[in-house]
Amino acid sequence: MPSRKRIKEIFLLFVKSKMGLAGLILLIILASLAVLFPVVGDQEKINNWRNYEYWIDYPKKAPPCWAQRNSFPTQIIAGEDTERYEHEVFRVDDLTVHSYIVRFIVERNTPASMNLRLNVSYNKTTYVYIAIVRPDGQIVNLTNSYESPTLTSMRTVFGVSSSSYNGTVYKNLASYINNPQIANLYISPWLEANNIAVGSTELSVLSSKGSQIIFMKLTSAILTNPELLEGEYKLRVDIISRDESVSTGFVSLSLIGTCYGVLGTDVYGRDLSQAVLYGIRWALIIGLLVAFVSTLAGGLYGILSGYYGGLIDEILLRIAQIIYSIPVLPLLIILSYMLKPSIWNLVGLLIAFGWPGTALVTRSMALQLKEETYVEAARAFGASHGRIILKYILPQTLPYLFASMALGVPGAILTEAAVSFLGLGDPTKITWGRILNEAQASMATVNGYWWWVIPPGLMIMVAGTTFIFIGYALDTVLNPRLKR
Amino acid sequence: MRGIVKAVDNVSFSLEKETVLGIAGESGSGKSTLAWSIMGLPPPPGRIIGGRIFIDGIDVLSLKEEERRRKILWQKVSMVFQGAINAFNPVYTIGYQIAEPLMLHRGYSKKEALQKAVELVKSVGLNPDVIHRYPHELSGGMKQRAVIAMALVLDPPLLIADEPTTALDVVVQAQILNLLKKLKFERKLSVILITHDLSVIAELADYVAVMYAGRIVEYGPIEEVYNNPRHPYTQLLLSSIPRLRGTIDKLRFIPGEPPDLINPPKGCKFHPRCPFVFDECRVSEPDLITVGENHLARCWLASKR
Amino acid sequence: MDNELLTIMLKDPSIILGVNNLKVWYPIRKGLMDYIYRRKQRFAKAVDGISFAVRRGETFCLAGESGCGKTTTGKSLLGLTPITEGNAFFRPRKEVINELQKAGLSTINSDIVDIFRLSWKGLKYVKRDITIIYQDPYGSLNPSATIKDILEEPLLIHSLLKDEEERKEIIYQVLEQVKLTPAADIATRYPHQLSGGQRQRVAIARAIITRPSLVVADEPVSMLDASIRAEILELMLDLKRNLNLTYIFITHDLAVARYICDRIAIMYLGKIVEIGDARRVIENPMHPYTQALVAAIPEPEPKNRLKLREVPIKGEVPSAVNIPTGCRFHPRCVARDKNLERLGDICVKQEPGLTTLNNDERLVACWLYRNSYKLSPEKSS
Amino acid sequence: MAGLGRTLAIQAINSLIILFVILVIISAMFVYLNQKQLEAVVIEATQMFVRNLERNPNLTPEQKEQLAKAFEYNMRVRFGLIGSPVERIFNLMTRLITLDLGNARNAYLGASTSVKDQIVFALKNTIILFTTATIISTIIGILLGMSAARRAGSILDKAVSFAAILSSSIPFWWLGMLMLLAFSFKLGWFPYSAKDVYVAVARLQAMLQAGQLDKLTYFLKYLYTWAYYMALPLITVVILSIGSWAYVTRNIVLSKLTEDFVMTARAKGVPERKVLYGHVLRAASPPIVTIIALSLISSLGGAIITETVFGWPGMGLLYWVSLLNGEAMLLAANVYVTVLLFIIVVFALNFIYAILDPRVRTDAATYTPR
Repeated sequence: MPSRKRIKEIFLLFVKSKMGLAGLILLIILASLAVLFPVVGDQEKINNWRNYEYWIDYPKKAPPCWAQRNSFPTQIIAGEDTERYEHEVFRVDDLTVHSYIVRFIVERNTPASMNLRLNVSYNKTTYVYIAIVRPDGQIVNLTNSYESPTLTSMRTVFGVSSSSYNGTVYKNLASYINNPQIANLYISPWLEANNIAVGSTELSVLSSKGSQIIFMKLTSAILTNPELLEGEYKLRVDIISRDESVSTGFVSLSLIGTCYGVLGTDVYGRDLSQAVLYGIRWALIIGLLVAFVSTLAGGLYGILSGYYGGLIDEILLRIAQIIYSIPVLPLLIILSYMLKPSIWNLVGLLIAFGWPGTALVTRSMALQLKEETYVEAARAFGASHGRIILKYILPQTLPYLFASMALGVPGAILTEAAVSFLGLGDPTKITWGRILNEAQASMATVNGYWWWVIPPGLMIMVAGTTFIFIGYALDTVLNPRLKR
Repeated sequence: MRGIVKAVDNVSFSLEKETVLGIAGESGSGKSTLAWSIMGLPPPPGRIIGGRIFIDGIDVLSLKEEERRRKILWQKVSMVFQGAINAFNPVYTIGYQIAEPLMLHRGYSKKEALQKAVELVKSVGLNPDVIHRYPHELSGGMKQRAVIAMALVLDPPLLIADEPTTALDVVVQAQILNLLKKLKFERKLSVILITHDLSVIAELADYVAVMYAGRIVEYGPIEEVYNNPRHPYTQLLLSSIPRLRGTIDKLRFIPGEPPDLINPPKGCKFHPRCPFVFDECRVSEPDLITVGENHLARCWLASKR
Repeated sequence: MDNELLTIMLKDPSIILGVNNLKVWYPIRKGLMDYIYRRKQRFAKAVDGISFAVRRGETFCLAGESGCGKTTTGKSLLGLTPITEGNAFFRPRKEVINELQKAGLSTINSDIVDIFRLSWKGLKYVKRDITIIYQDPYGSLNPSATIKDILEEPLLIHSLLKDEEERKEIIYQVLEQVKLTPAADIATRYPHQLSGGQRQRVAIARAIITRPSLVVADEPVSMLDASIRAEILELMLDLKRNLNLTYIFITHDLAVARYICDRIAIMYLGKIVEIGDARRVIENPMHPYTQALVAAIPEPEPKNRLKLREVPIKGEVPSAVNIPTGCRFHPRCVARDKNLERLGDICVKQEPGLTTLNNDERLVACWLYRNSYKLSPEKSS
Repeated sequence: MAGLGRTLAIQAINSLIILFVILVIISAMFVYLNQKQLEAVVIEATQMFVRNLERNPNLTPEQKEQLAKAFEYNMRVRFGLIGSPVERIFNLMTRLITLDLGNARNAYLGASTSVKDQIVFALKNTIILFTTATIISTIIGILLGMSAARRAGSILDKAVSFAAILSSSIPFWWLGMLMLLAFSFKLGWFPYSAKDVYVAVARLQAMLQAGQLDKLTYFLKYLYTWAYYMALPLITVVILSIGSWAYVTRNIVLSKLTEDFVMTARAKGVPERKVLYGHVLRAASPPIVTIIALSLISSLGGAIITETVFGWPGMGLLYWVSLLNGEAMLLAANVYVTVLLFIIVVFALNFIYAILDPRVRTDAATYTPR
């Protein structure tokens, strides 16, 4: 049995090899990220991963902020930020008006989207007036203004009943503005009032980019070669009601940026960095569990088969060989398709097909070892089979088993990723394969969403390499045959 | 554990035509390294750091690698290897491997070369059909004969036989030694026979060099050395061999362990194990001293006499 | 047969081991085609019916070329290879007999056991009394254990000494017995830190640590250099004298056999062809095979180089699967060719038994000597 | 040569057993798990048929009922829903073997809706891609491995080892995505979708028929078109395969380099190049083939999925498509054919191994007592 001194010796040798040290450091990093996810990551985001509502205020398909120059950072002005908006109640004729003016700064780029949320409660006909007040003093109406013959109803903008409503209303203002009708009704009159002619081609630009044009400098080239007008903007929202007891509350205005966080977002606006980080957990769980169980099972199987030999060995060997020659991935595809897609099913299948490799090697090792003179000598001196297996065969195969355990991890991670990539993964678990599956389904490659593609794959690679490093280093340190 | 091993150190000898020189020494004495170095191919990572080798008048080490390959290797000196089991490439037929040098150095066609191989194979007492066989199909004795045939294919004047009979059974060993003896007379070969077994040397060699720790410690005509050994090492070695005939004397042996070649002892390398050691032995190493006609010994005792 | 050897043994308490008609046949794996053609199971007959007896205190030698079955015979005595047929009657030392009886295992005449009929447990007790030394000093010691661990192993297996200090003491004592000093230093080393000769001495120490009465030495010196070989042989002779050991000495080297052995059995293809006093057999071999074997051995005699060595044998050793009919040596026998008229085809047709010669104690299995048979053949030496 | 025949026979039997085991697994899974779904399909189809029958005024109700029953029975036969589970498994197995699997709901690219046609079409394209890739990566890999072994410890050697480590932990299909991002999206050198090769080739054909192209130009353009569309998937597979080829070659050649016969060859005056490529590589080739066969088993699946990314119209893309459309039969057939392809490849490699290694070819497994 290797003494404590020898274990320490092995450890020192292991750390001395560059591969071993690199592998160990990477493993420590990966493992601590996996364990400490609640600290370093955002558990709430992971919990809400499949709750698409949760992600409304996040930019969609946004690249990471470090990769985009002149990006508009997401700003969320919430009801609590009372210093960032003003609330006023006044009456105009028989109408009660709740007026909000929300201030925000636009610099470097226009917001990709603006989400407005308000609490409203009324029992009589209610209208809404929305306008943007620009730093240059220009006012861009986004609904009918007080001057126009009719006011815009709540239904038109928020899609709720105009006669009575009690609750939160929500509007994505950007998609509201990017609309031919709105462009025609409000934006183009504004431009024309400033002597900018809007023909039918310009109108089509407006109807797709109106939400950005309103943040541009008012020049004659505003439509062809727009230039950002930086400064403090104000969003004015008036709730105009026939109901005197109308009550309102400002919930939030989210000015959604053109970039997000460290790793950007996906098509639902989800924070990819969290998913990539969280993926470490599953990769480690799958990889280690599969490698550990299948190596252990395979090792025992191989040792018993090789040591006992004869007919038992013949049969066990055939079984292992057949399973070993089965191409796993195609079979996994069909099995995952038909079984309930669950990560534990997949782990089970990977183990079921993963053990024979180790078994075949340990078998031949056992076969060779039991022929070693010193093993025969132990038998000659009366050692029992159990003693020989435990004291002579097993310790000699342990180095190989450790190495093969480490080397088995990448295979499991890769296979899980492939199965998930094909969309057969566990839908409730966030794995790197699944992120890539969603990327492929959203044609990330065609659209150039590189931030969605590169990090998960890179993580697969890093995780794989970590264990291969460890495996190779273990192999060289523990296997005297390679040391030579 | 790193260091420089002087596997062969300061070895000089000459070999006349048609004679056999036996080089004897126990494991680790540098015999095999010497054999390969004579061909200019010291086993890696070893290097020849000094000395000269003349074969048939050609200064081997002064030649460029390519020249040596074309002029010396197998043409002037060929080799019968230790562990003939692995001397053949498992994926080629015996015939091809015997014939290969002919195609390479003499420009024979494959057919001609194989024909020559058949002749050779017959001359070493093998059935001609072995040329179509693969190494794994031959027994140890047959393989050893095939290796000898391969060594003779270019009719070299010098043959190095490195442990040619180790790992063979006694009967086969006797047959192979007979074959070598026959070939030596028929082909007028010069042979360097390297082995740990003094009995095998006695079967073949005219001269013998006894090596210890990378050096020749005794050299001379075989009768002289065997009947009148002058170096204590040779004396002890000869009296440690059990005999088949005559009285059964108590065997003598050399106490202690062979020297560590990374840190060899000072003075005479044999002094820590020598029963006749005295002060001088511990201080400086003796040269080879002439102790008889053609008979040299590296021992202070020899010079005293 | 069975009882004849046993009867002799019962009468003669100096016999420590009697091997009777031992056969070790290995079945050849049948291939697909063999099953299709329903071919009979074939065997490699490594040992094919040998009998011999060993006296307490002697060195009994099994000699022959590789593949003759000498090692298999040795190993079968330790239950290391499954035997096909035969008995091995062994007289263990008192304590072992006591242990066996305590464990309720039966013995013959309360001092003999048949090794081949023992249960695993019984065999384990006997293994305290029969030990083995292997040929390869590099392979026979566990490379990842220290010398102390290696020597402790038999003690632990047989739970001989409960106290670690006691075990240590005995280990040091044995190491000193095999002249490995300083023992305390050697004990902490690993095998790769020792020279070949030192390792072989460790192997010998392991073989004597349970104080056995019979040691099977399987070519213990054939991988060693000449000077070390002599040292080990001397050590073994010393130990034999001091510890009252009996050796079964397996070797291919008749010169070594002549030096160390009292009696010798020459084996060829699984059979004993000649058996007798070691010196006389080697100096005056009777069986044609023994003659060839002796003739083939080189000696450090410079005159030998001047003449070809006459080895009266032809061909190569046949495989143990295809053993020739009749006398298994006949296809290679030069003596038969010379005496073909007298012998006729008896060598091809009938296998000769071991028979005592008129003028000698030794037994030879050869038709050449059929005219000189004694009338009462087959006395197991 | 008896040895070779025997080795191959054993190998063939092994392959058949593996195929059988996989067929049993697939079929059994189908019979047990997919039954309800198929049952529902049959009932729906029968109801549809009955509704159509109702509109036919020429039939008596008895006839209608009979026809409906016959229809349902036929459907059940088609979906393998007749008989005991064992029979069903067996039926499905025979249908899988013969690829008699009816029609898929959607057509696949150039092929008809017949499952068999689709599989054959996909198989052809997969073979084109992977044969080319294997040939290229074998040659480069072996040359690289040899150079690495010759200069063990050099920068090249370390690079080969490192590349092998990296490539065994990079999914083929992910590298494919990267290639697309770099060479199609960013640089615009190559097309996104390789399946458009058929459109491009059809256009060429039309031009040829219209007399706008002479035959030679057509042929050159034809080759160019294939190369253009195949380039990215090919490069991806080659890049990730070279590493393992080179590494395996390096290790085995390195171990062979220390063997005695290499020294023999050198002593015989064989030039170093011939020693390496004639003796060492030749002797190393059987184990190289074996190890490559083993590594193929584990990597080919991932490689095939690469097709998905590039839209190369082979088996990999068919996986994606059949999973997307929920075509279980198509999926099963695809799995079966992929496995078949694997087994044939491995069998072929074993055949090559047996030819390369005289010890197998001549079978000298004789008993040698020790």
